[in-house]
Amino acid sequence: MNGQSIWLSLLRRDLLLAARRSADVASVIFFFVIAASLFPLGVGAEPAMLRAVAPGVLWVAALLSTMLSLGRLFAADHLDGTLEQMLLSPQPLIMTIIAKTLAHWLISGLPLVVLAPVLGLQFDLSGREILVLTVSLLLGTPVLSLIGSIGAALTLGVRGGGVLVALLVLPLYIPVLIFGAGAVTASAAGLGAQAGLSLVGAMLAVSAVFAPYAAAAALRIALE
Amino acid sequence: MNGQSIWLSLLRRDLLLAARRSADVASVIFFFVIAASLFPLGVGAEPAMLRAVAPGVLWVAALLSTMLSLGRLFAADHLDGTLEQMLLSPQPLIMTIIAKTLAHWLISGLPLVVLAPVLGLQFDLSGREILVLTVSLLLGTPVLSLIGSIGAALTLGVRGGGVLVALLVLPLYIPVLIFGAGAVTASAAGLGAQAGLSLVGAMLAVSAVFAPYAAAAALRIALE
Amino acid sequence: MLAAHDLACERGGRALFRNLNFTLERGVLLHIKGANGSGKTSLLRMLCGLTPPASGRITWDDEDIRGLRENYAAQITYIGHHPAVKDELSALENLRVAQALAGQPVTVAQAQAALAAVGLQGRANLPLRVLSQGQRRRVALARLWLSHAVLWILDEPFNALDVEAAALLERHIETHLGAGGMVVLTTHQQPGIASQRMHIVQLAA
Amino acid sequence: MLAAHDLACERGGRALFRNLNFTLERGVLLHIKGANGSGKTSLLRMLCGLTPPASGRITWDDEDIRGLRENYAAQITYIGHHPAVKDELSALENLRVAQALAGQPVTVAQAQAALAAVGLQGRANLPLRVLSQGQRRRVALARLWLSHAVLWILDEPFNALDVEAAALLERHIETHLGAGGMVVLTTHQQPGIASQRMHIVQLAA
Amino acid sequence: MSKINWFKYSSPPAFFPLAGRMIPWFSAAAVLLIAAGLYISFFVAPTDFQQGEAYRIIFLHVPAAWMSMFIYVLMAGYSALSLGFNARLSAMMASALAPTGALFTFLALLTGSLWGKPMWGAWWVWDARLTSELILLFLYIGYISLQSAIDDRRRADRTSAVFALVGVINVPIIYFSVRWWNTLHQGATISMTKAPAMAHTMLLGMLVMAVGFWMYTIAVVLMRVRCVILEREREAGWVQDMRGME
Ligand code: HEM
Ligand SMILES: Nc1ncnc2c1ncn2[C@@H]1O[C@H](COP(=O)(O)OP(=O)(O)OP(=O)(O)O)[C@@H](O)[C@H]1O
Ligand SMILES: Nc1ncnc2c1ncn2[C@@H]1O[C@H](COP(=O)(O)OP(=O)(O)OP(=O)(O)O)[C@@H](O)[C@H]1O
Ligand SMILES: [Mg+2]
Ligand SMILES: [Mg+2]
Repeated sequence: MNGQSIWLSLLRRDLLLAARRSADVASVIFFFVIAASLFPLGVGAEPAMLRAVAPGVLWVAALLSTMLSLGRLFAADHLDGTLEQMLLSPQPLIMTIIAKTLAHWLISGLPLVVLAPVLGLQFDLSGREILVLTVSLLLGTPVLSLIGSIGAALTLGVRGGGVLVALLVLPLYIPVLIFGAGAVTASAAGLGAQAGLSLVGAMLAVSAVFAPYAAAAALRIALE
Repeated sequence: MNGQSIWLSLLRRDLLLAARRSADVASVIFFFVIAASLFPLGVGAEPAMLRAVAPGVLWVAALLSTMLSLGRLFAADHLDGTLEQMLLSPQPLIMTIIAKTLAHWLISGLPLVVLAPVLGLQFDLSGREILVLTVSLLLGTPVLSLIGSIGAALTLGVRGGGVLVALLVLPLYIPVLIFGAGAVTASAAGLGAQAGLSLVGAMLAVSAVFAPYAAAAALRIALE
Repeated sequence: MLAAHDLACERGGRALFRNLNFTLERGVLLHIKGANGSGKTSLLRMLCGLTPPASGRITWDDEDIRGLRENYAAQITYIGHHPAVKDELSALENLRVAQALAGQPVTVAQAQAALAAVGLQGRANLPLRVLSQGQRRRVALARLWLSHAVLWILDEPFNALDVEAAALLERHIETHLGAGGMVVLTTHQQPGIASQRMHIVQLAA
Repeated sequence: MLAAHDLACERGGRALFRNLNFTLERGVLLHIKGANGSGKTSLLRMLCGLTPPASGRITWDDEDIRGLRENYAAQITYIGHHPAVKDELSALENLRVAQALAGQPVTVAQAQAALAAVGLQGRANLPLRVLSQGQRRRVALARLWLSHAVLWILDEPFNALDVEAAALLERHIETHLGAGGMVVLTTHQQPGIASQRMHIVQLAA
Repeated sequence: MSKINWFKYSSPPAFFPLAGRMIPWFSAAAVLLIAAGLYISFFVAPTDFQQGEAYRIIFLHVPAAWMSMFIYVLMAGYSALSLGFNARLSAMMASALAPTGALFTFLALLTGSLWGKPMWGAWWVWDARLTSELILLFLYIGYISLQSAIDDRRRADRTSAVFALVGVINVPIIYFSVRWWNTLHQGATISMTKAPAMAHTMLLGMLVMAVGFWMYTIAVVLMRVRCVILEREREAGWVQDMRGME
């Protein structure tokens, strides 16, 4: 059986698992919505201010909820020994990682992108800002998953990996946050959003090329 | 051996575990700091606006990080069978729960209270606001732990408890958030903070009395 | 004295067993036999009072254990499939914590002795994370060397133990029986216990 | 042909074994014996290529397995302490996923047949969460009824299995050996395999 | 810099004594240069017409900030070596560099915020450079705690090496942050291309301090590596022999 169909079945399996643990997946999305919606409650609801903070709030919420879901990327499979089986599967490890990262994005990144416009409306952003916001998330969330995969692999089975993942991943997330949110604020201020968006796009390209290799290396080391 | 010293040793054990999983604990605190610190980056750093959103941001951050740590309250002990041993221990279950909830607050609530002033400085709040903020958290975070214990117990072993915990717990958290953050904003606006604070205090009293019983009942059911 | 009256167990709508009756006097071991999935673990959990039986009663000295709660709990030591040990804690700490929880706190020296008894000298201070499967099991079983409980309830205690450790455990169980203790256990091996001390309950698969 | 040359294993600074040499031809079972903590599991993980040996080489048909990677992986089926099954998935799904991962996808019918072979008829569609310890183990082992791999590496496969299931597995292993397969396993019981087919490696504790 | 020697002496037994011999020299150089730097910065350099005396912090701040970044890059370099050729010594060097790097990062943050109070009227502002420097501190801490979190030496080295390599991307972010975002913080006033925009004495002071810091770093790192070597090669024959000699 050729590697490709292993790859597909792996992807399918991750999605199936997600479907079974639907509540578990929902919790990430739910967290995103909560985090975003609580702010107006805490901050007090002046439309002007809300509109000003909206992009930042939504992006931060997206970033945090992705960071939370990273635990699920490898840890569960590590505990019950499935990860060993994956290393023993006759397909290059890097393919495995790409499949799992893609699945992770489909499960915990894409939904955020889909939800963003709705939340944008809550903060009454203009149609144009909402568009930019969605695009920036569409480009940005995959980067979060890709970088996240490295962090998750590095801290696999390490005492209290949680904080370490955050420590490693965050510095790399922040530029995405700044440019992503920046793009929206810029377009709100009437400046073009292209600059920010294209930078996020560039990060996507770079991380898509390098992250899987780093993650693969980290994973091999972790399972020695 | 009398119940009380079981109670103490249980508390000591939870703290010891936390010390061993220090990074795991740190991650909650770290999350609090991150969540609070990312905002200025996303939102853009005008002092005026920051000062205005600070109380909300900090309270929401505290609320979210507590919600995250709820998973640790019973789940781990459930998986490895320790919880069964606790039900079999010759002390009333309610004592067990009080011990664990207290430990939970000491581990993931108290640190937030301690850190709040520092973060308050970052958002340059006035001394008075910082004081009110700290007090409101001091009164509020135990409520979060107490209410949380019910949610955690109810959703124990339920597939994807995560989202359920959130769903169950959140409605009860929101008032705490509103009054807690409200108190700070009020004192910032020169109005007295007493009203808000005393309301939060009342919630603390009520939940301290009733939450453990609810949690105990939930736990028995969960383990049948 | 432990007794089961017309016990029945249901799981997911299927009846695993019904009308199960037995009594267990002091000094006797009850070996619960049955194929995989016949309901042994479920039965043990009932005997601990963790799961209420679908029907029937379990009595301790003729009182329903439901009523006794903590008082009954103080009489038993249950060691299940899950060893109930924490990876982060050392063998020593795990043991002391478990005993404290059971209301029978022990000194470091006592705990050390128990660990030595199960052949973990020199491992006492390693975090459990690094111990082998059998060693983890031994840590869990070490509680039996410290327990004051009359009734031991053991779910497949011989799993993952090497021959020597298994023999050790058998000897220890016999001493417990000799001292008037009671044991309920499940295992797929043939426990090496003097047969006159051993009663058998067979669950139909 | 699998061969170990002067293998050494270290854990936490302590040497578990060194200068371990053996070769395994087709049709032979290698029974790795040793007390708890003697390094059996560690050795099996080395043979799978998961852990690099502290020193020494492992060769497959005279090539170092480090170099072979995926090609070697395609030759072996490893079933470790952890059953590598998911609680959320049904027995059937677990089996099919595992096989797909191993690069040997199977149809529903084939998977059903394998599950029936290990005595799980009628359980195939239950989520693994609700299965008993032994039944979970059987699901993991069912892979052996589907695997095309030459070399089986099994870590205490008889754990938690009832007598009947154990016998079943022994028969199946013998058929595999008969067909020119190889098996490396650890167990604390005495596997019921014709002794001329069985070589033994004893690890000093 | 005795960088070349790392390769010639890249086996611990050969390196250990060499390091021992080099330490005194670097320590001495460090003391002298830092003293000189401080002298220049506090007595020679003229008072700044707009910033007054406060600006003198720059003589600590900037070199510290430079070191914080240089050291990280160096650490990543050694990590790459240790992964590539799994050279034991490189791994040790990398782990020995981390604490010093963290120290300088902290120093840059401290001096920076001390300076910030008079200049910007705030201890801390949410400025890209400040934030990314803070993150650099996180990275150092992360690296150190990752190493201490893993018991198995080999795995600890290799894992933290990957960590360091991935994290190195933060350095350009720090450096160019001032260019990418219009920030409160100064842009680079020293650049390879255009003539330095600041007074020559200031520049001199900073450079002397920077070199002094380098000497200090090398000295401290060598000491640390010697300890690490002893601790890790406890069992090795040559260590035993050396013990014998002492
Ligand atoms: C905590 C606050 C601060 C941090 C983390 C910080 C960080 C840095 C860093 C990383 C550099 C080196 C980058 C480079 O060489 O271009 C640097 C250089 C510099 N910083 Fe800061 N800084 C802080 C506060 C300040 C303040 C308040 C001032 C003065 C208003 C200041 C003035 C400078 C100057 C003049 C340079 C030299 C730039 C160059 O020559 O390239 N910094 N700082
Ligand atoms: N929700 C459910 N639906 C269907 N069957 C269930 C459900 N929950 C449990 N079961 C069945 O109940 C039985 C559980 O029995 P138990 O775990 O006590 O077995 P056991 O005798 O301990 O087996 P083993 O020897 O493998 O440990 C299993 O056959 C399992 O399939
Ligand atoms: N970090 C460590 N420090 C000290 N000892 C360790 C460390 N990691 C592993 N060990 C030891 O290495 C051994 C692990 O061996 P392994 O798990 O292969 O045993 P095993 O032969 O499979 O035993 P079992 O029969 O119980 O499964 C154990 O003795 C364990 O104590
Ligand atoms: Mg069972
Ligand atoms: Mg083993």
